[in-house]
Amino acid sequence: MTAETLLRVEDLKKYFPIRKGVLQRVVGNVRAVDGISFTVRPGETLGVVGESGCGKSTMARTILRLIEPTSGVVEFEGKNVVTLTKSAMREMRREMQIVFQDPYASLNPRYSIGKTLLDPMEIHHLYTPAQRKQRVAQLLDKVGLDPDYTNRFAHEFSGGQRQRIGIARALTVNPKLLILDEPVAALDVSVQSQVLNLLSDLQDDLGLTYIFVAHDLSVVRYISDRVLVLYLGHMAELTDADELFANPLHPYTRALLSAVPVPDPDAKRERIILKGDLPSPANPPAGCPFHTRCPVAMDVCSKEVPAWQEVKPGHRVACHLYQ
Amino acid sequence: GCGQGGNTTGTQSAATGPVEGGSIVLDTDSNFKDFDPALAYFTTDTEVVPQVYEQLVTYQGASTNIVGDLAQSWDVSKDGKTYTFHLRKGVKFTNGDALTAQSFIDEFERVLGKTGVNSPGEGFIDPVVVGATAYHNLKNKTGQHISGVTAPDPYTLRIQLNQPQAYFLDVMAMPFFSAVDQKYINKVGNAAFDSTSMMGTGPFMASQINANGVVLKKNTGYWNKDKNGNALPYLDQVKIRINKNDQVDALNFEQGQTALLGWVINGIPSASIPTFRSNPKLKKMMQTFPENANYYLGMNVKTGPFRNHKLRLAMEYAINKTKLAQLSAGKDVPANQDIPPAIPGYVKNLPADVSYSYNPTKAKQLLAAAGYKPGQLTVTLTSQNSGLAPTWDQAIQYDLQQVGINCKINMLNNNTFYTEGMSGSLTLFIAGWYQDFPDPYDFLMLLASNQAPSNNMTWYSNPQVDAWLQQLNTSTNTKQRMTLSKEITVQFLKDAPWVPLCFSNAVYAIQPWVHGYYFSPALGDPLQHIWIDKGHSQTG
Amino acid sequence: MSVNNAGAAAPGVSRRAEKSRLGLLWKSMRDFPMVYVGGFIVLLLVVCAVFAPVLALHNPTTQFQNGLNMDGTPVGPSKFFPFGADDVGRDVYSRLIYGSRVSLIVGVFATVISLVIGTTLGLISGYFGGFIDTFIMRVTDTILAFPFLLFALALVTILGSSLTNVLITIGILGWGVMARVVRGQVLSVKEFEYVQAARALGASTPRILFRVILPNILGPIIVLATLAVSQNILTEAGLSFLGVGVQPPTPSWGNMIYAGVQDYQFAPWLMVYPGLALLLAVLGFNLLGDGLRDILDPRNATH
Amino acid sequence: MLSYIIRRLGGALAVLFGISIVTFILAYAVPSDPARMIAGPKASLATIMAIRHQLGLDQPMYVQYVRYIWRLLHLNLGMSYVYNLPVTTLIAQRFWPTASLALSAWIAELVIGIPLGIYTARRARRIGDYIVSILALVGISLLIPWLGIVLLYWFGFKIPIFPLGGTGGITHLILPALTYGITGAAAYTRLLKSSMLEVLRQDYVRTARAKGAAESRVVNRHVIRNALIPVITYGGIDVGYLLGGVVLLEVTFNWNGLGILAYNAISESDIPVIMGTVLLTALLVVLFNLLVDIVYVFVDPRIRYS
Amino acid sequence: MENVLEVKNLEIQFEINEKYYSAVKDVDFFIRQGETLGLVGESGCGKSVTSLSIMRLLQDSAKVSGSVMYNGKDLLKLPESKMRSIRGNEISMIFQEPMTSLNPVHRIGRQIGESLMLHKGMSARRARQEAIELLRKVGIPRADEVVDDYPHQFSGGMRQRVMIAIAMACEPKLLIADEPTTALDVTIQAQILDLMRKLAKENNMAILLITHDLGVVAEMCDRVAVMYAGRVMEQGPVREIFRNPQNPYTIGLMNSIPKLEGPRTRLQPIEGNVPSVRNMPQGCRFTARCPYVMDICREHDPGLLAVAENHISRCWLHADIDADTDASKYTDRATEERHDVHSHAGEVQ
Ligand SMILES: Nc1ncnc2c1ncn2[C@@H]1O[C@H](COP(=O)(O)OP(=O)(O)OP(=O)(O)O)[C@@H](O)[C@H]1O
Ligand SMILES: Nc1ncnc2c1ncn2[C@@H]1O[C@H](COP(=O)(O)OP(=O)(O)OP(=O)(O)O)[C@@H](O)[C@H]1O
Ligand SMILES: [Mg+2]
Ligand SMILES: [Mg+2]
Repeated sequence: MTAETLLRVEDLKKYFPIRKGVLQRVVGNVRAVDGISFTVRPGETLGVVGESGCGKSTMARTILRLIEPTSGVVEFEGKNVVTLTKSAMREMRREMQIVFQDPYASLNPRYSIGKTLLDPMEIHHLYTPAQRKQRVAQLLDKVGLDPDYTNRFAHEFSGGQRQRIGIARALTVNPKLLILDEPVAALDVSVQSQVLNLLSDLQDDLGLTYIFVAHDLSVVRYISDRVLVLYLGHMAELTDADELFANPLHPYTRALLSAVPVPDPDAKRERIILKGDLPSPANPPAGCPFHTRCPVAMDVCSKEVPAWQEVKPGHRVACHLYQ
Repeated sequence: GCGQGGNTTGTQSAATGPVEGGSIVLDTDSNFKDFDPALAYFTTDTEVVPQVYEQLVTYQGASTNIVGDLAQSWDVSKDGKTYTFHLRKGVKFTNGDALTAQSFIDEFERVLGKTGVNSPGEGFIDPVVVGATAYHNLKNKTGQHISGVTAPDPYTLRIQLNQPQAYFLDVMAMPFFSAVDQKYINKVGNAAFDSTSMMGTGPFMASQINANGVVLKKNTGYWNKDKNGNALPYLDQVKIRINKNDQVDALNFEQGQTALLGWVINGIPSASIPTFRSNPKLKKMMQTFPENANYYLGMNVKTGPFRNHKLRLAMEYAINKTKLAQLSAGKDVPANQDIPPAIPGYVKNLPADVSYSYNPTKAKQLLAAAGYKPGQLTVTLTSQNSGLAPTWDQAIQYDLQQVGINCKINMLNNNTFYTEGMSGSLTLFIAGWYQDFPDPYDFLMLLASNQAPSNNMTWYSNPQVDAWLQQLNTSTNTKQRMTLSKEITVQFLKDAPWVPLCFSNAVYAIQPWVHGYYFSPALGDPLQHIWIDKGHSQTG
Repeated sequence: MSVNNAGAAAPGVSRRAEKSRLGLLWKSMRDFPMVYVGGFIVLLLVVCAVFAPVLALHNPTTQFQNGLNMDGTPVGPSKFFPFGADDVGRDVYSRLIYGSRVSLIVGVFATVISLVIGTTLGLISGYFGGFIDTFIMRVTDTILAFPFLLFALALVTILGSSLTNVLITIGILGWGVMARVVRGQVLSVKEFEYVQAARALGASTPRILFRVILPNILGPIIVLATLAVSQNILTEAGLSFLGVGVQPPTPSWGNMIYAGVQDYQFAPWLMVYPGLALLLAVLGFNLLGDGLRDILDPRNATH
Repeated sequence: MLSYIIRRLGGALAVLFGISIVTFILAYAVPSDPARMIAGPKASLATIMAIRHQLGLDQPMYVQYVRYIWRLLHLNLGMSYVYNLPVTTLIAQRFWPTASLALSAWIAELVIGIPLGIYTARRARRIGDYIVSILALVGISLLIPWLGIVLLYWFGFKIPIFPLGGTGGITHLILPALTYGITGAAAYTRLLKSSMLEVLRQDYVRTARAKGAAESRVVNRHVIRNALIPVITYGGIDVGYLLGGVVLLEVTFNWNGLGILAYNAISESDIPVIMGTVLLTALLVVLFNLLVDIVYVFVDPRIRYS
Repeated sequence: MENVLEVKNLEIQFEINEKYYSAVKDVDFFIRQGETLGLVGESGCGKSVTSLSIMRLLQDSAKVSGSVMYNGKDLLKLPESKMRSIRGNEISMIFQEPMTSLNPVHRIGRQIGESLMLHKGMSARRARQEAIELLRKVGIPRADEVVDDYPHQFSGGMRQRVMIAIAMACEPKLLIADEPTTALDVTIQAQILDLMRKLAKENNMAILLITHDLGVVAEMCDRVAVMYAGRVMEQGPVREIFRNPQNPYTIGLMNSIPKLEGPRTRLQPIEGNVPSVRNMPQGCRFTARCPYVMDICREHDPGLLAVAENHISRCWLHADIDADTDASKYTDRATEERHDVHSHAGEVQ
């Protein structure tokens, strides 16, 4: 483990059991996350993209052990998070924080903003009460909210403001790693750009490391250093952001890129429209998980799982086209 | 009027003779439990059982005079220890079996536990009847007999007693000692006979028994005739409905749906009495019968504060009995002793020192004399949680508070009350006693030491009284017995283990078209003499 | 209708930020007038209970000779007995005033007991799920399937009858429904991301249960609790009726009503006045509960 | 689904077992002797002891319990101490009257409570809502014995449209059902109102309106069914209350049913009857709640048990 | 070509604490037959309430004034029963949330068939047949089987297609689509938009497409109306608006879009927030966030001004005025001009 690595995820799997019968026997699994490995360096932003339901949130939550992983290793600063005791885990949570997708659901409607921000510091016994108050004001300022708002409740804020509160809450405990689970998916463009700017400012100021989950590639492009593309719980592609957008290899990545509507009425791009819906992770197709929708599927795709290969330096992909 | 004495007759029609036919409906507010005569000891049951079963002797009309029933006549030996009953011939059970002396012997054996029946009647013949104790104690009773109960011939029944007993015939009038058909019982089985398949020689037979009530049908082969020679009973059918809400029962009566109100429900419900009184039409239908029952406030003389005689005397003066009587909607009358006025042995003129009256000042003095400062003593008054008790409890509580005694109230259900009472653990309680038969002994025996703590829940014990009671039990001399009654009464009032509270009365309402009803002194009111005007037949 | 508050916090309105929560509550009260009515009624009852000695005309336990007619029936309303006399000659009005004490205590405290038990078990059951959930729910089923009467009679017979024991009995028997409802609510609330957020922040389980989830399910709990208050007042009445309620001669509306049911035909005041008092309490608590629920529901706070 | 039902029945067995133990303990904890009840108020101690022995009451409690359960496994509920009849017979005699009484009382609650709930939801925060809601609360505040007597007095006695109490058919059922309905409807009204208000703000209600459906159709087809879940849940719980409280109806309206049987058994320490009726009630409540869970599936297709 | 819908002077007020606040005011736009009009703007600017007011689906707490002319009838003045026969029949609507806009307890087929039964008097069986047909049309495989499924058995994309099927059932003249793809991910969004385009062409149907995604607008729309804080800020052909935005708000909106191509420069959001309904500024509603703000902006609302053919914008910048002139005059002028623009716009094509 080099000092260059803050987080190392190896062969992470999360299967949700499907139970049936009198005895509640497990008859199958929803393979939400099925063997994901990557590393994150301090100070970098790893973007994670993929269709809805492909396991992004599950991956994020499993890394934080909000859901217990089925198997795999999550190493944070050299410590395996998966095997920590409950109290050690609570301690560890200070280091790794999460910002949720839904700005409406992730704030407790009964808490004032002040309480929302004070709570984590109380939990971890950080600072004196006076310092905490001060810090709340600082943090609100930092995320661009008027410190006067401390006595207000979540429902009094707009989506963008709520998302900022969510970010401020994650920052209260001075984490090193921030996992952002689709933090802008619910926001409109103008607010979205406010939040994205805020995030990169914070990264510059505080030296944070981000894992940025999204399904919108244009958003990911703005914030990420490297991008991981997931499909049906599997890794499809992982490379530098610029490389990915300039030179997408995986057919799925290409489809994804082409599907993003371009705000230019004259842009006539060829759109790859995928057939059908995402297959169910409870019953994933044999072979390459993408072959059922893949426009360039070959015979081998339905039989063999493509290997995870480094096709170019720093550009990995799982696709038979490149085997 | 089970277990309730009385001598007032019901309405009689002078103009026309009794009309035959028709049927009536009656309401009762409690469930029937058991119609086995050996077991029936519960008010509702003992009202029904005598309509179907008959005994050797019974009371004449509404009087306390014993007359023959299934026994046409009887002889008593000089020493008063042997009774020979000559049975009526040709009497048949409703299934056609003939009545013989064996029908009674079978029942005696049943009462003494022959078929596993645990009869409450057992105590009335054991140990009085010769051989009863021995028979009762036998493990295996098959082929065994009670030596004192024999049948020299099929129509003669001889009963021998260990000692004379003045009220033995009263005992024989109790439904426990009815004639039963053992063959029939064996056929239907003991359990079924107990509860659903009664069968006797009486004026009625059961045509339907279920959770909603009982339908009694005329026994067309009934032996008895009225004084004009007409066949009894007059009615074709009596339907008895179990209706728990006595207020609704009252409304049913007002609507003319039932013939009597009060039968088996202890009179018109007190909540309805004011309504009846204020309605002239209904008021005319009301009749009051003394119930031959007392209520008393018992004090535990063995443990607790009431060991103190002065305190007990204070209690005698502290209670405002007039108010208690008033609270019963005026049904009851204040009591000054154990025996109700209609029972022989009632003491008309009590000596002044034991005729206690409400006198709070005196009570306070006595309380001080007993060594208690006002407010220093706290007692717990236990009562059952039914009927008037909650009201009386509070009236008594208030009276005691007025003289400086704090009182807590503890209301228990009937069974818990008696379980606790009979273990002798109650300090102060309201209890009552309904007569079994119109004899002073039935009331005074409550004071015997050997009854403590089960019937004598105060643990009262006075050797002198015990001796007198023994004499009262065995003496056959009426005059001597009356003297003994008085002596016991006076002594007991002096010792003051009780505060006699009230004697109770039953207030009934009878439809004007119902005739021939009377309130029986000790048994269920016989329905066989009732007849109704034409056009009033009820089917419910 | 979801209210979009995108612009709610524009700088122009920040002066409202200083307003205290109490102020907000007060403001909400203006939007929910029924809560006023409810609150006023409850306050009135509390005043009755506290100032009973001042408000009553007579000692509530004095049995007046002139309270009963010759035939033993109670006398009706008059100057001396504004609401008539009861079956042993006490002043119904004064008893009514004093009765508010027991009724309020039973209504409120028994509810609190079942609230505490039911809420705790419901929270635990809903949050942890699995075996714990199954177990607690089976116990709840047992409580719910158990005939109340038997339980109450037995319990009070064993414990003896006193106000405390009545409280305990009613409280212990009342938690089943609470647990069920709370569990159902927890099941839906625990899926919200703010619960996960609290976990991600390292909050301990009790903290999540009582400080995160609980405040968010208060609405239905409050409504249930206020309904329970009135039900418990009635239950106390039922127990009094069976002789296992509060000690006589202490008045409670319950025992007054039940005593009056019997005599309703000739002394309607015995039951009508305490019945009205009860109705008032039921209305008061329920209106207050409904109002509080509405106020606490963030969706209703349109500012 | 079937396996779910089987599992739930397993749970029901556990519940019944628990209830049987608690009931047994409680029945014994009450200081009241069944033998005394049987022997009558004037029996001698010896007789009482004999009875105790005969009934096995002199055995330690756990022995009695085990015996009871053993007999229960053979579907033998024992003999009533008081009535000398098999408990099964006593229950069988009273089951249908009580079942029909309870069922009609329950239906009355629904028939009164649900329309009022719909009404108050549609008129929320308007005068009609306030009036009906307050009336419903007035209903809660009325006592069954009192309301029962009043109804009997007016509609059975003064204006004799209905029979003056007693077991019987439809006409006998109307007044008791009405009594229970009036006193119990408020819970349904309130519950339905709040859940309907919740549903009314759902997007799919707007969708229905956007299709051009009339308001009544929107409410009847799209709102009520969705709002019914909490009402059904309460309905299940309410059956428990109802079976526990049916004694009041029975006493008031002169129905000699299971409620009275159970109530008397308690005061008479008739343990086999107590056990029998409590277990039967519990079984019914558990079954009803199971039924409720099954009904969910039909009301809301999202709910699936496996 | 004819105007299917003409909205004039639309004002929507909400009652909050017994006071009325205008959430939407002076909104004018029109849609021609077969045309797609995009209605864009930030979250909370009044897009949804505008569309709902056209359908008359707003709650009682809202007061709507102005006129909504549809085929010569003012929908706002129509009796409810007439309005019902238009809803779902001639004008249909697709809502923002596919997950919650379907009734969870009714079968898909029933929900699609409902409007057919309501408006076309079809029997339940015919309606079901028709529903299967519609499901096929919106590209759902195994339509004859899934017609009896419940919404929860469908994925988000499928549900949104069902919503479209419901809206298309009676072959409406006008489809109002309120953010039909916001909740979906891009690949599904692409499918849905494709489908809508196809169906509109087939039926010569006009679409009012509400969204805040300018990418979607660029792909789908013929013309665009940009809303801000309850007002239309700019309106014109889609190419005009994208190539040559005139209103400072539109410009800001365009700038804040993250792009898929080109250098990754810092985004340029519009600072600040939309004012709340209760605190609308007196003059131009964009003043607080406008980089070009002038004094007059704070005092008076500019009104819509023509900036090019078919292209109008609400901004004082277009009004060549001195700050010291009498503002009311200009307001009048602005109003006149607006009417000009309108009639002018009506003549084109
Ligand atoms: N608790 C759970 N039990 C069973 N299956 C689950 C559970 N949580 C998630 N899943 C399944 O796992 C898969 C991945 O879900 P996840 O929420 O991680 O997707 P996602 O990529 O975050 O999607 P979105 O973009 O919609 O947020 C989905 O098919 C989902 O249905
Ligand atoms: N019932 C209501 N009562 C009060 N204000 C309301 C109501 N409905 C909407 N509003 C207000 O009207 C304004 C416009 O809301 P609307 O829902 O039309 O926005 P939108 O443009 O559709 O936003 P989004 O993109 O988030 O859907 C908002 O400020 C909102 O707060
Ligand atoms: Mg997700
Ligand atoms: Mg909207």
